[in-house]
Amino acid sequence: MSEPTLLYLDGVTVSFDGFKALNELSMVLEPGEMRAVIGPNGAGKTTMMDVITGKTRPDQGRIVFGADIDLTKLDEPAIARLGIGRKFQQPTVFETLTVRDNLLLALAGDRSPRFTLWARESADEHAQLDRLLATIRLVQERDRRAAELSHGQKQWLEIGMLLAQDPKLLLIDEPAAGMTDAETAETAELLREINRTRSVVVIDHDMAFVRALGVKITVLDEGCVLAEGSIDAIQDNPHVIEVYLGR
Amino acid sequence: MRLDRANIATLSCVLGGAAVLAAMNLLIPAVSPLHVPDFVIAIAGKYLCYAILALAIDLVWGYAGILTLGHAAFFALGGYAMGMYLMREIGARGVYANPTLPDFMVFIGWTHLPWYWYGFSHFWFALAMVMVVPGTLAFVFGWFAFRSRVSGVYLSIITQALTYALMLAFFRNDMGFGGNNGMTDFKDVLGFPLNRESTETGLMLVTATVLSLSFLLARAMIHSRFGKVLIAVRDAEPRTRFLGYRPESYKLVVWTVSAIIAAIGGALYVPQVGIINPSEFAPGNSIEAVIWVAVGGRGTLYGAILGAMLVNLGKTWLTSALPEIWLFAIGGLFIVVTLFLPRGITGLFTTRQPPKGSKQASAATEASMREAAR
Amino acid sequence: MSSEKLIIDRRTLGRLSMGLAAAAATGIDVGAIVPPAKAATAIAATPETGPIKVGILHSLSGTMAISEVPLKDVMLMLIAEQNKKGGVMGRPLEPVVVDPASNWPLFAEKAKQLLSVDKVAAVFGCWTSVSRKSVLPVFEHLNGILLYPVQYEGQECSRNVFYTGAAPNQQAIPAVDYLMNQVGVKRWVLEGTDYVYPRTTNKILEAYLKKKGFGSADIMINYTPFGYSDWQAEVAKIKSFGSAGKKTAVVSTINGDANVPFYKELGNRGIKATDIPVIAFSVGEQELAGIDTKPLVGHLAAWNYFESVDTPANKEVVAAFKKFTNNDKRVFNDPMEAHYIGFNIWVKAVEKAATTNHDAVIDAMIGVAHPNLSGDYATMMPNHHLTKPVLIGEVQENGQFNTVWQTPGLVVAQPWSPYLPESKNLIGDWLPPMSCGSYDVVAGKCLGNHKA
Amino acid sequence: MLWRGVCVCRRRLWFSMLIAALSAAVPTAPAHAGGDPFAQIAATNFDIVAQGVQALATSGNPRAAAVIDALRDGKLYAWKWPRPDAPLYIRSATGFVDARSGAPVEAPAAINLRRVIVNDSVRAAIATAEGALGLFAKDPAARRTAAEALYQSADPGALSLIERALTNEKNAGVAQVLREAAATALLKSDTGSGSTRIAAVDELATRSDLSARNLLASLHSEPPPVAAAIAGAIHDIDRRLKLWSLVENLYYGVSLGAVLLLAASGLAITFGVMGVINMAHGEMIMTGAYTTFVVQQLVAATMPGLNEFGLLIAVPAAFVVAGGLGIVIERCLIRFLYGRPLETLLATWGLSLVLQQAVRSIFGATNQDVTSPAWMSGSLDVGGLVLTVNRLWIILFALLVLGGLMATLRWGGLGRSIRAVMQNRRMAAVMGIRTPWIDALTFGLGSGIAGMAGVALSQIDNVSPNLGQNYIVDSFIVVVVGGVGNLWGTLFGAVLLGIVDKFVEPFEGAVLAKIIVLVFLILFIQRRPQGLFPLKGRAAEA
Repeated sequence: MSEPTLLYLDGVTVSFDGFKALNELSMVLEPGEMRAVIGPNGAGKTTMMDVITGKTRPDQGRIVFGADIDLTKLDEPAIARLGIGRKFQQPTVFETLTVRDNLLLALAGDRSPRFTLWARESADEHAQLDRLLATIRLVQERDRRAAELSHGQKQWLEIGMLLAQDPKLLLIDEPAAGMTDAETAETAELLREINRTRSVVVIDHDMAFVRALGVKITVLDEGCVLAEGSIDAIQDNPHVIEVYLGR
Repeated sequence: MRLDRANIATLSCVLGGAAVLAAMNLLIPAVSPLHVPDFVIAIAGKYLCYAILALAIDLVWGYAGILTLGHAAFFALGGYAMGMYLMREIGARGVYANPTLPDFMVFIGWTHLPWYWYGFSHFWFALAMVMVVPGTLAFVFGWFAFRSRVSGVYLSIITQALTYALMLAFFRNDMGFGGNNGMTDFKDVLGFPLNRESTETGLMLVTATVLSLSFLLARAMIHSRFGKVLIAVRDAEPRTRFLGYRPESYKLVVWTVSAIIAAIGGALYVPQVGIINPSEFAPGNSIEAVIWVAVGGRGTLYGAILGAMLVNLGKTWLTSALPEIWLFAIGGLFIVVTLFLPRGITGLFTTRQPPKGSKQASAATEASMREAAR
Repeated sequence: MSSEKLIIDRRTLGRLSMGLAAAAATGIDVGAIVPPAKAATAIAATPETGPIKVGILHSLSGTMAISEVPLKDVMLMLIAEQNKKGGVMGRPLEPVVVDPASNWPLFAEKAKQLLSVDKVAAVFGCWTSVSRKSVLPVFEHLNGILLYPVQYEGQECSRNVFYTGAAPNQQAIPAVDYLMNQVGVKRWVLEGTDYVYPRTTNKILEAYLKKKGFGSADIMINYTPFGYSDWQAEVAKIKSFGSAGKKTAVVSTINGDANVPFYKELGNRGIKATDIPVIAFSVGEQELAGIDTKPLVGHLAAWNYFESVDTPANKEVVAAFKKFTNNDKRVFNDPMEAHYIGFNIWVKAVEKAATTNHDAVIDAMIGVAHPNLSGDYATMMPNHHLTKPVLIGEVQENGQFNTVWQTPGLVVAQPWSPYLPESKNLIGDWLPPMSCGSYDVVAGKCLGNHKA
Repeated sequence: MLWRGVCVCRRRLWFSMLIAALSAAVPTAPAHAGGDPFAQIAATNFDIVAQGVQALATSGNPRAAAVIDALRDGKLYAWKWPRPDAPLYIRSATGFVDARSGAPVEAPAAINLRRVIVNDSVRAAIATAEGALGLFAKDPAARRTAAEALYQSADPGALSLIERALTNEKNAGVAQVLREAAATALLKSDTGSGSTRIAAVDELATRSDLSARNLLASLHSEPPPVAAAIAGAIHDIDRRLKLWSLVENLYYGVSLGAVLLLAASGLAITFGVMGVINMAHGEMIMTGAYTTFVVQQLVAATMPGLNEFGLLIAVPAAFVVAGGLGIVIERCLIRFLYGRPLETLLATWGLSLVLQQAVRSIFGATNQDVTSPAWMSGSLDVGGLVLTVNRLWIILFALLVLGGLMATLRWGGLGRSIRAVMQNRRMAAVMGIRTPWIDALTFGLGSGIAGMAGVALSQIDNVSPNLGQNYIVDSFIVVVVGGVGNLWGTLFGAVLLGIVDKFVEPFEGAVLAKIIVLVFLILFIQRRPQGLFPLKGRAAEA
């Protein structure tokens, strides 16, 4: 292919006590692409996230990021510093820190204790923070503790933190989970906005949401790719209907 | 480092209180009812040392979520380093009048000083060792532990094992640290006779100052961006990893700093109580110190100081007032505090959120425990 | 955040100042009237009128409570009885009990409190060497009086301490003599807990045995940790050492807690006293009370007193103690007798000095005598140790000892062992002109430790 | 040590026979104090007293039995100051009788009397005599023990007696022991030709235990051939003993492991399964030990017949008491602290202080005397291996407890609910399980197990308020090494630590051994943060 793929999973296998969570999973993600990954519970969606972000080491297989970086050799912080951001299913933010501090810690920059011990907030950082707060619609809440935010607001804060990291690739796990329809729509909008500048992988159950995204879909089942294609192609795919939509 | 009100308040209490006690001891004639006897000065100094230990523990437990059950080990190591200096300072005034060998070495029939005692005749060297030895131990221990992501109860247990092992080691007479009897019968420090009232008062004031400085240092750390990351680690360690931070290195820094603070506390403790021996390593001591912090209020540095003061005050009073049953009282206190004052005494008066860290971390451990039940 | 911090802090300020105020407050109310700090020796001056306070400094909790609680009880009894007799010099005695909780720095703190706050006339206390070492500087600085009732390793002789327990030559040496001459032991196991008392005692014994012509091959020295409970391997080692065809004995300086498992292991391995006798220096009626003694019958202990000694005085005191604690199971042991003697000698000294002033009493103590419960007289010698008979007892099924041998006369204590090179020239004598705790008779000068 | 008991009851009956037997057997002891055995017994030197005992026994004097009984029971009194006629009195219930005549005398002044004291050598002399008489008992076991006693005492004097016993001994086992006894007696005497002595040496070589080695090693100044035989025999014995010592270390390790396992298995439930950092666990063990003490007292007081089995009764009792206490604790304390394990640690630490002090206030600070029943005392000799019976029982008991625990968790109805609750609290609740009640029961179960451990530990350790403190650290270490929440792990962890400890000990000494074990633990956890048997899967990584 002409331009290099952004992410390339090559025959990745992960097993827990004999149970194969991922089974020879292979997948290609182009730069700038947004991809929705769906599949029944235990299909290996979250495990896939784990292996990409270095939380879980695959038993076999390679995960190539960009031209030639093998992610399976790196640990989470290293991978994160390469520009891969991850959002958890349950919004995980730093509850006792203020919204602003949450974003501050996420801002790209030196992560070493040596730096942070003496770090002062630069004007540039200040500007970035204001921009982010605006993007995720939390300007009012800037000095409240994250713990006091609503569920949806936490989701956005976490997304905001991802943006602050300025990653090349975002992995987002069930962003619409537990959101009102309005929030869901807004979130889809937000994601498309993000996708203009970055590649995104979204995991979700909610077909309405996935449809709203209107992007290429990968269906996982029992740890490997069952089908891939547009939403309509998927919905007509007999296997998919059988294992997933059928239920 | 800006001097916000928390600092001013705490500092004025510690330093002011100490100064007042000192003045009431030295300036007011003994006949006056306002006179503070030396006994009170001595125990005040002792409590201030405990407060330093508590502060060190709160730094790692309150802000990095590391529950250490072995911090007394660093305290005791600092104490031993100071004790070695004080032993050498005795010189030929020991009962055997041996110019170089401390009494206990003559006593177990050693003929010359072991190499690791060299240099301790110099105060500056001893002072350096007070920080270097525990610091190094903490660094090495922490480097292994945090890098391999030992956390939660596992970490607590191995810190306990660490101090327990050190206790057994120091009990051995062959170690050359006085075995079970440890070191005692010190004469003077930097030429000041230890049993002179002015020296006792001086040491108490020095301790108060050191406590204040450590407090400022700790505040500075947790108010820097470093401190924010630390709290982030406490609240949601995996998240910090996915943000590109290495929690292990953050924990390692704060752990080592905390160990050194504790060690300095121990070094000040020894000349004031006049003895250092292996029972200072006993796991029970570390747990008790953690409880001071819990009583005072975890995650607020002044709470640790307050807790250490009050619990020990209570202990001193109870062991004389109700010698037969004081354990009921002190044990009951620990239960009551953890049950009804989860945020300690200071928690009663602050409007702050409780440190969520404990909840989440523990929720995680619990989850894994639950899973473990399979 | 700052706005809310402001609230916290003003309040916290309150809390903290309260805490320290409390500290100051106790300071004030315990402060009472203290003479100016300058007059160092006067600090502990005890009032000449009103009740005479007597400090009792024994651990009531923690690991040492097992041994020390009975000593507290016996002191309370002695004081109560003395008060029945009208106290001392017509002044009632008032016990001041504190709990140093088996925590050595706390011992020092409590000693300070007893002397400088409660102004006690004398302190009866301590068991372990380390607790004594911890309070020693306090007593010397505040010029108090400590009566220390437990057999110990010697190598110490303070002006402010009266050692009513045995020095090594009042326990260990005669015990070894007995085994050597009466039992004909040819091979020795010196088994001890790894701390100073066993270490020193064993060094003294080793030197003594070598002097008596035993080779190193016939002496095995071994140490175990405190509270050691798994004796399988150690006992096996002793058994095989004992199978070299020469009569073998174990000289045990094992510390309290570890003894029960040790004897249980011996019993279960069928090592009977007739095979390898064990002679213990720290096992008394108190320890035996915690064991099933059947397997131990015939094993030995060396003390200066046994509850079983057949004298009217003893029967009386033991009975009184059981009555006082209204518990027939309670036993009486050597350190308790030491307190009994020490207390009576102190009372006599106070009456002799006609004051409770420490200096006067310290001088008056020397030369005072009181009958031992095991017969004969205990006299306080100028080296602040007592003259004692040494008894060797065999364990009986009822947990008592049967005296099988006794030194013909009284033994005078040698706090500085003549068998150790570093102390062979030292003696202690607190009578003028010497007035020195460690006097080098060869160099003819006083090393360090002399009258303040 | 059983045989001591046996003899106590037989003494009186058989004493007359003893005299008959011995008079033929033992050459009269060297005369002393005019050959008057009474005077010898009145002497102050134990060796002379011992001779006196023997002489008296062999003198055929009708008073011998009474006098020797009195001596043994400490009823025999002599004149305090030397007197030519060396009078001896026996204190009877009513007063004093003259030892020689048995005629009552008016009580002499107590000041002039001293009790004649028995020491080991005198006791040995009596033992020999008793051994001799046991040889003619009906019961082979008694004859065997008697023969053993003679073998141990190795008294040349008894030789001819043993030979007579051998001639009419039918029981092969007893005969073997008698031959060995004869061999020792022969070797100790200076009679017997070289060949017979060599035969005796070989006899002992076949026995090949420490006592045999002991005796052979004690023989000096033998003719060269005999000396050579002895050297060879000793060498053989030593080689066998070395071989055994390895096995022995293994056994020590295992039995230490069993103790650790017992101490830890209760914690494996409260800490391992429930995640409660229970610092009062040690006090649960202590509770069990004290329950044992109380039960034994009660049994002794109410039904002395069952004394031997008081311990068995104590096992369920301890389980109930400690378990009940555990349930109370869970209801009143722990349940408010779920999800805050670190706070739990602090509260339970406070609790442990309270419990210790409570016991101290109730029972006193001193140790309590928990007796070991006969069936748990003594030791078995398996080849060169000495297995102490109580350790064997403890190993067995530990395995039973663990087995029972696993069975309960796997198959029991309670176990099923426990696993359900621990794996998915909400779901379990939906399924109608009363989760709070299950929590209480689980904690109770763990505490009860700790209580049973206390019963076993009371057999090898002090029953004191500090009992628990000595085990708490080790218990946590075992559970953690094994892998939290995994009972097999607990088993392996315990045995592993036990064996490591016991194999290091001979080289490094007990203290260093413990330190090394702890250092090993610290490194181990860093290599395997999840313990020996880590739990894989998402859960473990959460």
